[in-house]
Amino acid sequence: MANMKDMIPAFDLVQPTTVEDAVDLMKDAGDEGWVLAGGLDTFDWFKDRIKRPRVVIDIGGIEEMRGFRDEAGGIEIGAMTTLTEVANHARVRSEFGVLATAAEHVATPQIRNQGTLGGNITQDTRCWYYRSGWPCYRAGGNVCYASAPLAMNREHCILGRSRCVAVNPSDTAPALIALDAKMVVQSPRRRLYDAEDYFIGPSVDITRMTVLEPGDLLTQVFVPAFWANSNFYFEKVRDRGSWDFQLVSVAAAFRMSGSTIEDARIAVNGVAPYPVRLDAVERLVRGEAASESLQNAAGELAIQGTRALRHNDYKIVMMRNLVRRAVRSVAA
Amino acid sequence: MAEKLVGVNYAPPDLRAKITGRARYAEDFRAQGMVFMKLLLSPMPHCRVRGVDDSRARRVPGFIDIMRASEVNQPEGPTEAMLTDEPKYEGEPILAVAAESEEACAAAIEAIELDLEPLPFVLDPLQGLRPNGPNAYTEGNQFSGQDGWSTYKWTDADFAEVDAGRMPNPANPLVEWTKGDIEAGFAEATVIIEEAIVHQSVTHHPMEPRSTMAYWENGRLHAFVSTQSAQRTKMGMAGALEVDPEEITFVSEFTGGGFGSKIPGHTHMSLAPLMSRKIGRPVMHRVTRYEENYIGRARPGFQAWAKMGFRADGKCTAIDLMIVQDSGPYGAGDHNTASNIADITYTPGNMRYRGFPMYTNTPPKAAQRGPGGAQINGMLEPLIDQAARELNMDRLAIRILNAPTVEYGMGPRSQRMTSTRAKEALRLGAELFDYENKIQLSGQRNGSKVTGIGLGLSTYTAGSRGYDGLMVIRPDGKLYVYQGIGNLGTHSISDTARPAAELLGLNWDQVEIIWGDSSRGMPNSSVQAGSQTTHAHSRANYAAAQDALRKIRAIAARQLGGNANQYRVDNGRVLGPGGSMTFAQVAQRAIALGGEYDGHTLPGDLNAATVPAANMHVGTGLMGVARDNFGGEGGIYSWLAVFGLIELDVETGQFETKELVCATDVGTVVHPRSLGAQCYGGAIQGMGMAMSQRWVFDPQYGVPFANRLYTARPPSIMDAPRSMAWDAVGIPDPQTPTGAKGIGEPSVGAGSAVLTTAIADAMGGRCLCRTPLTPDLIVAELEGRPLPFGRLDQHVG
Amino acid sequence: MIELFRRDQNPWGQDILIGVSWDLMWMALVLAALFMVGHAIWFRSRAGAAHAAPAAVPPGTPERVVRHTLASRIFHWSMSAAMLALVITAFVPVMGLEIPAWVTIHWIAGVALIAAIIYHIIHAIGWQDFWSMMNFGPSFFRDLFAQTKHLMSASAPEPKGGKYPLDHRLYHHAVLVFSLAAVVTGVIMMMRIDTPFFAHNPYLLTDETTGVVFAIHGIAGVMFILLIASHIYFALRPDKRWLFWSMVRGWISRDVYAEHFDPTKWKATGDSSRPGTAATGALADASVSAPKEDA
Amino acid sequence: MHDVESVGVLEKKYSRRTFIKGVIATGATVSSANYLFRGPNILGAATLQSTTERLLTLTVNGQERRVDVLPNETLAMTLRYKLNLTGTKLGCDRAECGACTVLVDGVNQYSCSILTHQLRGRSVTTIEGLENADTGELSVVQQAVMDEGGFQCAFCAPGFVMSMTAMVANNPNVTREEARVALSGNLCRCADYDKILNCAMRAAELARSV
Repeated sequence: MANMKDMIPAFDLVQPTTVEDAVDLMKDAGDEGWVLAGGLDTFDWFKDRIKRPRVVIDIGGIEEMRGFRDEAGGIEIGAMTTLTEVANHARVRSEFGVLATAAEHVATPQIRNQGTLGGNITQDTRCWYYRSGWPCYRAGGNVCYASAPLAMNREHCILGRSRCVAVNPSDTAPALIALDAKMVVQSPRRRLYDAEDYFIGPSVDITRMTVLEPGDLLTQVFVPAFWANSNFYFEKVRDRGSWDFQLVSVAAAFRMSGSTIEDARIAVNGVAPYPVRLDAVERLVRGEAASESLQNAAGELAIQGTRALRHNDYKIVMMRNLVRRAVRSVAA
Repeated sequence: MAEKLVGVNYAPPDLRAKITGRARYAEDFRAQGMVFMKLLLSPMPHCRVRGVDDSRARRVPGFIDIMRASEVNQPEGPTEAMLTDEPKYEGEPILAVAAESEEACAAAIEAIELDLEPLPFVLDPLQGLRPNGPNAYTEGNQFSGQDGWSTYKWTDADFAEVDAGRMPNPANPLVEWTKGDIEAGFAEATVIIEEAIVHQSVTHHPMEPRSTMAYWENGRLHAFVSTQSAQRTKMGMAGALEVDPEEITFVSEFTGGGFGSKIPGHTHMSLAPLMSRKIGRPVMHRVTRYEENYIGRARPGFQAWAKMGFRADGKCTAIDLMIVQDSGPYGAGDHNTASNIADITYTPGNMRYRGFPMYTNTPPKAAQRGPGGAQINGMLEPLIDQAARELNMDRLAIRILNAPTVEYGMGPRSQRMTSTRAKEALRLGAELFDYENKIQLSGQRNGSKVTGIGLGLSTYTAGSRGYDGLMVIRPDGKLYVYQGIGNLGTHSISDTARPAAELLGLNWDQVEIIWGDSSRGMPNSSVQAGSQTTHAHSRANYAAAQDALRKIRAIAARQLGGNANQYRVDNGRVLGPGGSMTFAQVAQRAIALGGEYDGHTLPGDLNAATVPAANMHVGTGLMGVARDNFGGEGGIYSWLAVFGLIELDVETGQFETKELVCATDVGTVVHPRSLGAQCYGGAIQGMGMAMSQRWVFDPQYGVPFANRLYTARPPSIMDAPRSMAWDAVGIPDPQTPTGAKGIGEPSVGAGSAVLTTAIADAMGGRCLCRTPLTPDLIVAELEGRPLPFGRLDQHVG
Repeated sequence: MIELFRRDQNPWGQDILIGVSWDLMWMALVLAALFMVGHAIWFRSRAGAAHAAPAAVPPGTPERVVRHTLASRIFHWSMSAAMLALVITAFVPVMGLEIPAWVTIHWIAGVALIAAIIYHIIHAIGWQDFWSMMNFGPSFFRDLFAQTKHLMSASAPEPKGGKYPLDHRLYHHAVLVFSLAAVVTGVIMMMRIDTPFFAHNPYLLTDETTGVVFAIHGIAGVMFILLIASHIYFALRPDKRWLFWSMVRGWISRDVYAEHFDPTKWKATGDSSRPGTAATGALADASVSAPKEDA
Repeated sequence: MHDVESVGVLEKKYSRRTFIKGVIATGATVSSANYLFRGPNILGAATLQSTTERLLTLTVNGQERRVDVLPNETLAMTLRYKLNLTGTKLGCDRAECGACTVLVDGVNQYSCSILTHQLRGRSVTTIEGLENADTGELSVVQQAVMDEGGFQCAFCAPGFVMSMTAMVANNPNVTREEARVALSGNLCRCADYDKILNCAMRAAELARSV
């Protein structure tokens, strides 16, 4: 079969207007179904003619999955809310700034206008071996091309590898982990996941990035008020100022008491097949002032257990430096 | 007084079409019954097609026909064919399929079963030079028209030198030239700088992929093409299809950039006409970005060694340069140009050049804006700074000292230039940049950010001679200028008419530019490349305008009395001792007079290609038509001095370009805003080359991964400098009547140089001496981490 | 339509084998279930079948006949643990249940299995009756004939063998073949993942050869589903439960020995390390003799 | 009634539970009617007819256009090849260049990366829709580009102009740095970014004076 790209293969399109119907349609479609949210990840797969679902379930018409709902304990954001809406939302900006900042760092304005929060956190990895349609482990094959001795793996992982060395590309994912957000999944049973548990590594299932299995739909993201108005830090290192995914990014929330870090949540992305929450670093900084020595210790602790592939040793120092900077951001 | 046109900003006449959606690029044309064509690209970097089973494809609904390599011309040697049964790179077109819709094309191509025999392939040219390294062709790795194929390798001893980080001394270099006495030059030197250099290949990626639409009507081809040039591309297409050029209606009104990749059109533009001829239907070949990555050309990468000697006063006394070039499967000439430009930019007097152009199984290479020059200026400028540092010299002073004057001859034949204002450009730029104060900021640290100052000098060809101009003043009193050059966005179609219109004393609203459609007449023109056009066609049009002026005066004198020389033109009138006439009257008179006045007789020295174009307008008004016989001696080169300030974050390796200043020697400035845009645009392209654009292959399968925009990473608006300024020396070139030279090319090398030098400066003078300088390399270098690949490895990242 | 193999296109678009189809796993499970049910029915149908009379036990036969030394029992159970871990980590994720870090558990279990096998080979050659197990001479075919006859006809009693009766030997050989296949291919596959043993390199073999390796490993794995299922089935069957206990305790009672073995082919010995074996409790004896009553 | 036939493959696949024959039969009313029916709500039942009847009404540049659209068709393709609005360019077809940018309900989006069937009930503006159709008067952004002589090859121009249009509508007081961010989803390979920013600032100035 000869290689062909750039034309979307035919599919049937269904456009449900309620979560219930969407889940129902997904169940019917099973493995042959595909959920279309913002479409930025989807159309890439389709245009490369690698993913060829028979049925595409466009969830863009489900109003209950859009927008913000203020709740006593926090704010609920529909998974289909666009990243622009997230970045511009007054309460998100004022109370959960790290999420707004992360959303602002996604790709480009047009992508943010169309891309959704749910899509951003649920998107597939951009490992170029995998995305080229090569039959790697993640694609159901029996090899990881990206970790071969001479492979091109500058943008691959330094942590959490298990046969697959891809990284999670999401900008908002680490921010949501820093905010201790909860993911609401409907299938049709409704489940709640802590943000960091929503993402899974290849050792759990090498073909998926998140807990979502066929038939599961991420409907809302709930951001609890607990971390509202904390001191936030977000930084994303990338090659170009636009479009590019992170090389390494960090998102952090600090609750301060004077110059002492009372509590912290720190997550990095671009370093593992899933966004990594740095619990050990959080424990280290808790109850301390963000002195230079603490910044350095946090950085060093963060990179414990990292292991570079041929081309991505730099990520270790970049990750260390970003964690340092995150802690430095609350220095007196 | 008619308005002044030269040196004045204006909105180009095609701009309104461009921003209202009316501008039609090749893929915007439609024809009744139009069908689509798509290419089947080779999945392997080098293979032989043993068999093609298209039986399933032929049953795909909407399928029309297939075109195989056997149906197109197969040139001998390392020359590209439109389709091939021995692909030399992953992505080379094997066959073409026509179908009623693109979906059907895609389905049919997918249904084709290929039987391919994989063949050895080489990606990194240096690997191809290893004693047992692979060759890009089964027949060898060198080709000459006389001797055919042969194999050229270095020895293990050569590679021992390479691996030890030294410049090897291989026997029988493929290209070699020397000038002066290099030994003496180095003996004279106080400081010798030697570096190994890697410059990556870079895909052109113009915004518009090279689509073509074509149909035949009564034996006449109508072709809608994406090309930089127009008249010359039409001739190229006529040659490729073996048809009379006059049997082609060639349309290329707008082209979405080319940067050297569409100079005389391109190989694959003739496929749609061929397919259309085969199936008898109009054919749209919509080229996608993915295909563009493969068939769209790339700048050749270099692996090089440079050794430069400097006297205690900073004068460069010797250059020993050696370049291994990634020539792709079909060759490229960048390395030769690079050697000449190294010589003219740093004027060592004593130089040796050894070149090793190597075929590789990577997408084809072609000229890319400042070919050769952009690579070498970007890579050698940090070495100049190293010398300045070691000699404790000012970085600007050492450049001014080494910059050429018009006396210096370039290359082995010491070619002289028509004008050289490099030193003036450097001084002008320094003033504009406030160099004296800005250089004080070099190395200054603010938190994790360090300031780096970049500066560089770059040059490239900027003109050519001998083309034809064609224009008609019609009875409506307007001047119609017929342009055979292309319209790829440089504004040349109108810029080159402005000096002519000014000569004829016309206001701009009295001038109509006709371009992009051969049925309206295209005189013999230069290819739109090498920054020739502003020079070449302001001259050609000027010659035609002089011809028109002569005729206007003659008619006026005839009509109104007096001596023709006493008549002058202004505001669309000719005035003199006998009174005045409008151009409308002159045009009518010219038609009545016939002969040379309305083009019935043409000058004998016109190019044969101009004659049919002129004949289309015979009798429509007063014709100005002439060949550029202004003559001149020497190369036509323009110069760009560049200054910049960056802030490098030493913890992340990211940097921001705060300021960019360009100072240029282009002779007379024809269109300031356009010139500024060329300076900035080229510079940002060069900056993209230096900081982000890449070219990466999986070594196992020979497949490129930077095969789309987000992985190839051309610079975005966020990567552009925060503030920019430009100025021009403005001294006219003495050998051309308009005084103007082109500028498109040198800005790329300048932009690259400003970043390579600024980053090295921010890193305390450390030169990574490779591109692209991405955050990973910078942060790893700053943290003392080892380079993850061989010092000279190519196609990694 | 059940597919036997999974195929895909390599990066050059060539059709390559990448392994066995997981349909085979389900097929093996179904086959194993069918076998168990079939065997149970068959066994019941043969309730009144002929039995060879208990053999005359030579004088001096101990009360407890040693069948498996501690060394071989350690091998058996460590191998079982490794096998079970391997099969579970291999197939449970395919069924859709997540086992975190299954690859790591799988390869470590594989290494344990290799160690057990090496131990077993040395032990078998040096200390065990290697040649009786590996005997493929005329007696093997005599036993095969007698066993086949028994299976075909209710009147033909199950032939009695030496220490390793024919069915045990056949089972052992099947395990041997498939475990060696799994181990050899498994070692090759380990070169593609992160282990302390190899520099990771997926390109040591061509795409197609790699596919064959994966397919062999997969076939061996699927066969183990059948082998392990049938093994456990027999171990748990009341009529064979004495075998299970013999692997737990190491010995069989003299009565079991007399009933199931031909003393001329296997000369019973007692446990020299435990002179007091005869005094072991009644419960154990009851268990050991239980099959006799059931049968 | 063309119920079963028009439903085609989907009918067989999903059974009647997932959509409403009545909606399909009435055709034109589908987009508004789906809320009125009991049972699962399917937006745009025309989509369900996709295997046979794919006619869709799109609002483009203020006009209602009836067009036959495949389920897998992107807006860029519909505009360029069905509606002959070739001003919208395809530079990459992968949301990586911005040449295909159009406004959907005033928001700039990549038309290469949105299905036409997703645009039911929404209003699309392309580069052809900016000029005043009656007077030929240019929009403020277009006028700004004319004033500043923006763009070189201009293949990116329609996309940039659409992004600028959304930008000045959102914030006519935009700063140069904000404009840079607002336009960061459009690529210009001529890298004429300085002039483009001049156009953006001029457009904002014109917008403020309107």
